[in-house]
Amino acid sequence: MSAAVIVTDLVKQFGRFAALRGVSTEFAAGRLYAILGDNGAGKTTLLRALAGLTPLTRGSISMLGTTDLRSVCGQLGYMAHPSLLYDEMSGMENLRYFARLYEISDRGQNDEDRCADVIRAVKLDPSLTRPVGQYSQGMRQRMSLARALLNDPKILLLDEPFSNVDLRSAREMVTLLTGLRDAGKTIFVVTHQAALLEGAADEFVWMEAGQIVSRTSDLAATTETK
Amino acid sequence: MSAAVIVTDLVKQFGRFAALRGVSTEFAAGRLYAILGDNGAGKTTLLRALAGLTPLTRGSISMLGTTDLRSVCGQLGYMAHPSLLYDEMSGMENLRYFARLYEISDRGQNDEDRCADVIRAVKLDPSLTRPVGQYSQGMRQRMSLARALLNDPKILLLDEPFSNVDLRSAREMVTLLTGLRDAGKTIFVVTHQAALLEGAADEFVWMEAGQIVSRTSDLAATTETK
Amino acid sequence: MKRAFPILAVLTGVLLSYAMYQALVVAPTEQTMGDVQRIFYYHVPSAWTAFILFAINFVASIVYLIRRNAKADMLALVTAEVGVVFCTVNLVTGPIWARPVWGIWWTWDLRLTLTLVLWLIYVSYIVLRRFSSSGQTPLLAAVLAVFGALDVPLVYFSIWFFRTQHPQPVIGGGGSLDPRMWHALLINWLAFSCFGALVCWSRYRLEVLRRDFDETLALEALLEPRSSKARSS
Amino acid sequence: MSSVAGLTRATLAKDLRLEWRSKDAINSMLFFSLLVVVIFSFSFDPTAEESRRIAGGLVWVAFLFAAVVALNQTWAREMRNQVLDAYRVSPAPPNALFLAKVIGNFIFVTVLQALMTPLFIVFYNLRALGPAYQLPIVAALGTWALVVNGTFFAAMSLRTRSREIMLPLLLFPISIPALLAMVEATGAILTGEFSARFWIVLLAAYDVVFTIASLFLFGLVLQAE
Amino acid sequence: MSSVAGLTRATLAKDLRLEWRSKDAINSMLFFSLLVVVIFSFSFDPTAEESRRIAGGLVWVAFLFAAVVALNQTWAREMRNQVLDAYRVSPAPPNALFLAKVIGNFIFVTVLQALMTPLFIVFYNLRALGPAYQLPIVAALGTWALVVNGTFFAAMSLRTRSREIMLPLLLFPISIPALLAMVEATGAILTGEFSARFWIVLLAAYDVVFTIASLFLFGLVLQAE
Ligand code: HEM
Ligand SMILES: Nc1ncnc2c1ncn2[C@@H]1O[C@H](COP(=O)(O)OP(=O)(O)OP(=O)(O)O)[C@@H](O)[C@H]1O
Ligand SMILES: Nc1ncnc2c1ncn2[C@@H]1O[C@H](COP(=O)(O)OP(=O)(O)OP(=O)(O)O)[C@@H](O)[C@H]1O
Ligand SMILES: [Mg+2]
Ligand SMILES: [Mg+2]
Repeated sequence: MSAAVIVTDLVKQFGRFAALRGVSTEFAAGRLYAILGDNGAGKTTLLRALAGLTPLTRGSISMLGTTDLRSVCGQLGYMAHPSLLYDEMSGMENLRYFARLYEISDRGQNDEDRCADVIRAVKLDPSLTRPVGQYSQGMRQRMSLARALLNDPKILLLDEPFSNVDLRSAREMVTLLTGLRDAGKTIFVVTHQAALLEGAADEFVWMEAGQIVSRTSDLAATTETK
Repeated sequence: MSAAVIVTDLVKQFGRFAALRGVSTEFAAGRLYAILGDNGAGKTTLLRALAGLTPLTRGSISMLGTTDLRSVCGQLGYMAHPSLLYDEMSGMENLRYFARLYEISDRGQNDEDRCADVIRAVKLDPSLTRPVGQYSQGMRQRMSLARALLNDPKILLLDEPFSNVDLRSAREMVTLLTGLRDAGKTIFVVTHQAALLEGAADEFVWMEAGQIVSRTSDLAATTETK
Repeated sequence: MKRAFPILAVLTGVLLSYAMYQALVVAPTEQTMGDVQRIFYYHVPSAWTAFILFAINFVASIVYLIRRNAKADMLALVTAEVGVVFCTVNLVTGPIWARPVWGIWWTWDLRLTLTLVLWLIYVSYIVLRRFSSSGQTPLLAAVLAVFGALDVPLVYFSIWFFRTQHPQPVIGGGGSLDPRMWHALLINWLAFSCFGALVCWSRYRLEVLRRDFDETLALEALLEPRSSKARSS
Repeated sequence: MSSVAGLTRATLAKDLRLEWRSKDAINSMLFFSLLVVVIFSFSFDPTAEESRRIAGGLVWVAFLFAAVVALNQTWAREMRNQVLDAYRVSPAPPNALFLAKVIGNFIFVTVLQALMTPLFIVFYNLRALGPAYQLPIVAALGTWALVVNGTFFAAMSLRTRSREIMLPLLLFPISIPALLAMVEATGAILTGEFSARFWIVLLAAYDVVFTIASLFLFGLVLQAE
Repeated sequence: MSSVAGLTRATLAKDLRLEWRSKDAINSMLFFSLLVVVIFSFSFDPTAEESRRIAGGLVWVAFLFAAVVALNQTWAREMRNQVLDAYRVSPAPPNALFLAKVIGNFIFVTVLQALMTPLFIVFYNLRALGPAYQLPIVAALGTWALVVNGTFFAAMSLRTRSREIMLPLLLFPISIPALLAMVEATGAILTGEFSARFWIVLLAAYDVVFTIASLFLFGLVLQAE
């Protein structure tokens, strides 16, 4: 199995505070990683670094075999705490715009269809005309996931996709994610609801104070040590 | 046991869409209610109506024996999806300002001490000088809870306090809440992580499509029916 | 290198005093303007020094944009700050001179306007650096420096038409200057340049120290044992 | 009432703290004033007789610009993270919030005026031929008029769901008397040709009327959603 | 290259749609410039000769300030919910975003000018004595100059504290030559006393230089965090 993401000696400082303190590790392709850890452990910072959104203080990231993250960002899906959606437009309008950014129609699929497909995949209704700003929190969260899935990315970076989502839908999301994983995607899920991913995630990565402290495929084992 | 909150025939319409469709019920004082339901069920809308933040289309709310919500709003604590905090100020500075709004020092306790106390109660450090905008998501969530607790309210309205909070801290929060309940507060917690409140909540209130569909004190029973 | 700094300091001190002697005593008194004209020996060298410093700022900014070299950034910062100081000296001595000679404090003349605009651009550069909340202040500053430098020729052409009251350039302008005045001017310029270099150097060292200090603090945080958790930091 | 005063002070202190974390802020305001004056003198040759004649208008355009820059960000800070909701659920009176915002903006604009006026005087070679002591009075009354209305309508346009293009057009006629009074009073004082008394009284009346009206209505605007 | 054009169009369409729904920018610009026109017309009792001489300055100061008010809001929409991050992780070229914003602002300011020009003509009784066909050229070139730099610096001031006041601080010094050229060219055309040719060439040069520089450097500013 080849490594999809290789991270070496990642350090990220905000002024005098170091949010990442030397993270070095490898992530294999086609697996589902759950990233766990206390509040402020640096999970979001790590994800933003992988997405190429934050300049590093030190260290390097190699993704899909290249260190030039700009060149592979079309292969990346990123979902953050904020929705990354325009509050004043409806879900479809939002996705249609992002579809243009990823030039999806050039890949042979019709924009309109693709957008409707992903919206349906997250169990929302593509014909909803309400602007996203008027969605409930959980609906917004799902639309945000739809946006991340839009370009059919090889690597998915999801920051707490299940927060504010009801339990049943969260389970459906997990099914969706395992399906994607089985289709060969590499998926990173930051979450505090580790139990949801039990049995679904291939590996649980624990972070603490800006470092990765353990990696294991057995959730039960780690929760004990915690 | 007296009713802390009486709600009659609550209807809230956004344009043509009704988010609350006739909610009539009573909530007793000194109990901890978990409000559950799918995304878009109307939980947030209900909470905002109780906080007096949203004008009703129809129906009335009586709280602590009065229908003039303005007169009891000093007795209310409200925590929302967004943090309701100034990103540019530190946690202490934020709370100090809100303490002034509630005129806490007139009640005999020193502002400074009270703020430090609530911050410690949510397991943050009062001496943290970083502005709230630079907190991690979970830290911000806790600071937001601290703000809601600041005025030692009789009625607490919490919208998804556990989302983005790590499991251990969430458990600590639950302990904090049950402590408050035992001290006589009435607490409403909207959440999707019902399991956290198992054993702690006195009643589980299920909402669906703008209505309350069931109330039970046994979580297991309802999840079955779901 | 450590030795060079005191040597430069002493040299500057000597040069400055000698230059002052030249300017105030040796140089002949101008016939029409009288002793006021002696401000010339501060007015012109300060302008030239400022121009040189701004030019260095531009080059350093370009280097930073290409190489992302922290030293280039510090050099740009320092030259902009010190350049603004010298530019201010020129902008203050000018009106002081103008008032007795022309009877007005200020006029919208080519050279005056150009200097003022330059000053404005580099002050805005400093303000940007102060107010930046980004971790990449150097980058933003370098970009602004490039914009400022591109603007200068355009400003020059846009005020080309302005009626000019200001004396023509000494160098290449065909003006004839008494050799003793020339001498005093050049000595003063040399002294000012040394002084500028000296201030830049100290400021540079200060900046290096400041950054080292920040880095040490962060490094200590890195070495901190894991048990002292981030959640309480 | 004492509670309104106290809360106004607390809110004002908070706003000022957010605004002036450092003395950099004052420096940047000084620089801003200088820039505005320089821009004006590039656009209107100050030595020209005509431009001296409209100096009263010029000065107020500059002040108006400063006020708009300030007003634009007044409520933005309260909308981020919906902090305004936190104020709305608290027992604090709405007017304390309104007064704090008005006073904050008033201070901001007044500081800018204090910085800009000497610059204008130098660049445009202005000299009051009438009673100069009236100038600060006109400036204060005029600024208050601008700022009260501006703050109120800025709040209103935040809350109304559909920000119709009509709103500013409705606001517009309301501000005209104040503008007229400011400009005429300034002109009167600068030229000394006629008395500014009438205009000052008009401005004062305008201030009183609109301050009271705003204080009465602001609660409604704030609670509307 | 075709991809830049396509994406620019998509982004522009999105911006125009959103602006059409909220009318934020055009509203505040319109309001502000109306105030300016009124203030000037109060303070100003123009004989045609005089007004023609300073009209260039009046018009462009009004437009410059109105543009600053609008430009301050350009990026606000992209910052809410951090949508800008969504653009940054996408493979879309930064320049498409920049161009879309510039063109959008250009359209807003041009619409504003189209609305305001008749007002100015009526209020100040203007008539061009020089070649009037040059006026639209000057307006277009001048607006582009304001808007290119304004959009760029607005993006830069996103990364600063007190961003509303930051934009004029960065924009004004750099745009002095453009402003001077606009004012002088307009004055030249209105009075017919001298040719505007030189100023138009200067403006064109300014536009070319800064458009190219912005396109080169915008990527850096966007990726800076
Ligand atoms: C009022 C503000 C003034 C400003 C901002 C100003 C600015 C400058 C600048 C920037 C230079 C160097 C430019 C160059 O070398 O091309 C300069 C040089 C000079 N200035 Fe001024 N000046 C002012 C007033 C005056 C006055 C009142 C006089 C005397 C009548 C004067 C006499 C000179 C002379 C003789 C030079 C050297 C000529 C040259 O090399 O260009 N300046 N000034
Ligand atoms: N822009 C910033 N400036 C300063 N400090 C920051 C900034 N962003 C994050 N931090 C700090 O870095 C640390 C890690 O933050 P991060 O958001 O990565 O945590 P996290 O693991 O995602 O936590 P959570 O589970 O609460 O979301 C925190 O202590 C936070 O305060
Ligand atoms: N301002 C609004 N305008 C129009 N519709 C709205 C508005 N606010 C909420 N709604 C709609 O009302 C319904 C209920 O929303 P609400 O936020 O109360 O749901 P919720 O139960 O809190 O869901 P979640 O668990 O996802 O937060 C949703 O369908 C939502 O789209
Ligand atoms: Mg996080
Ligand atoms: Mg909700």
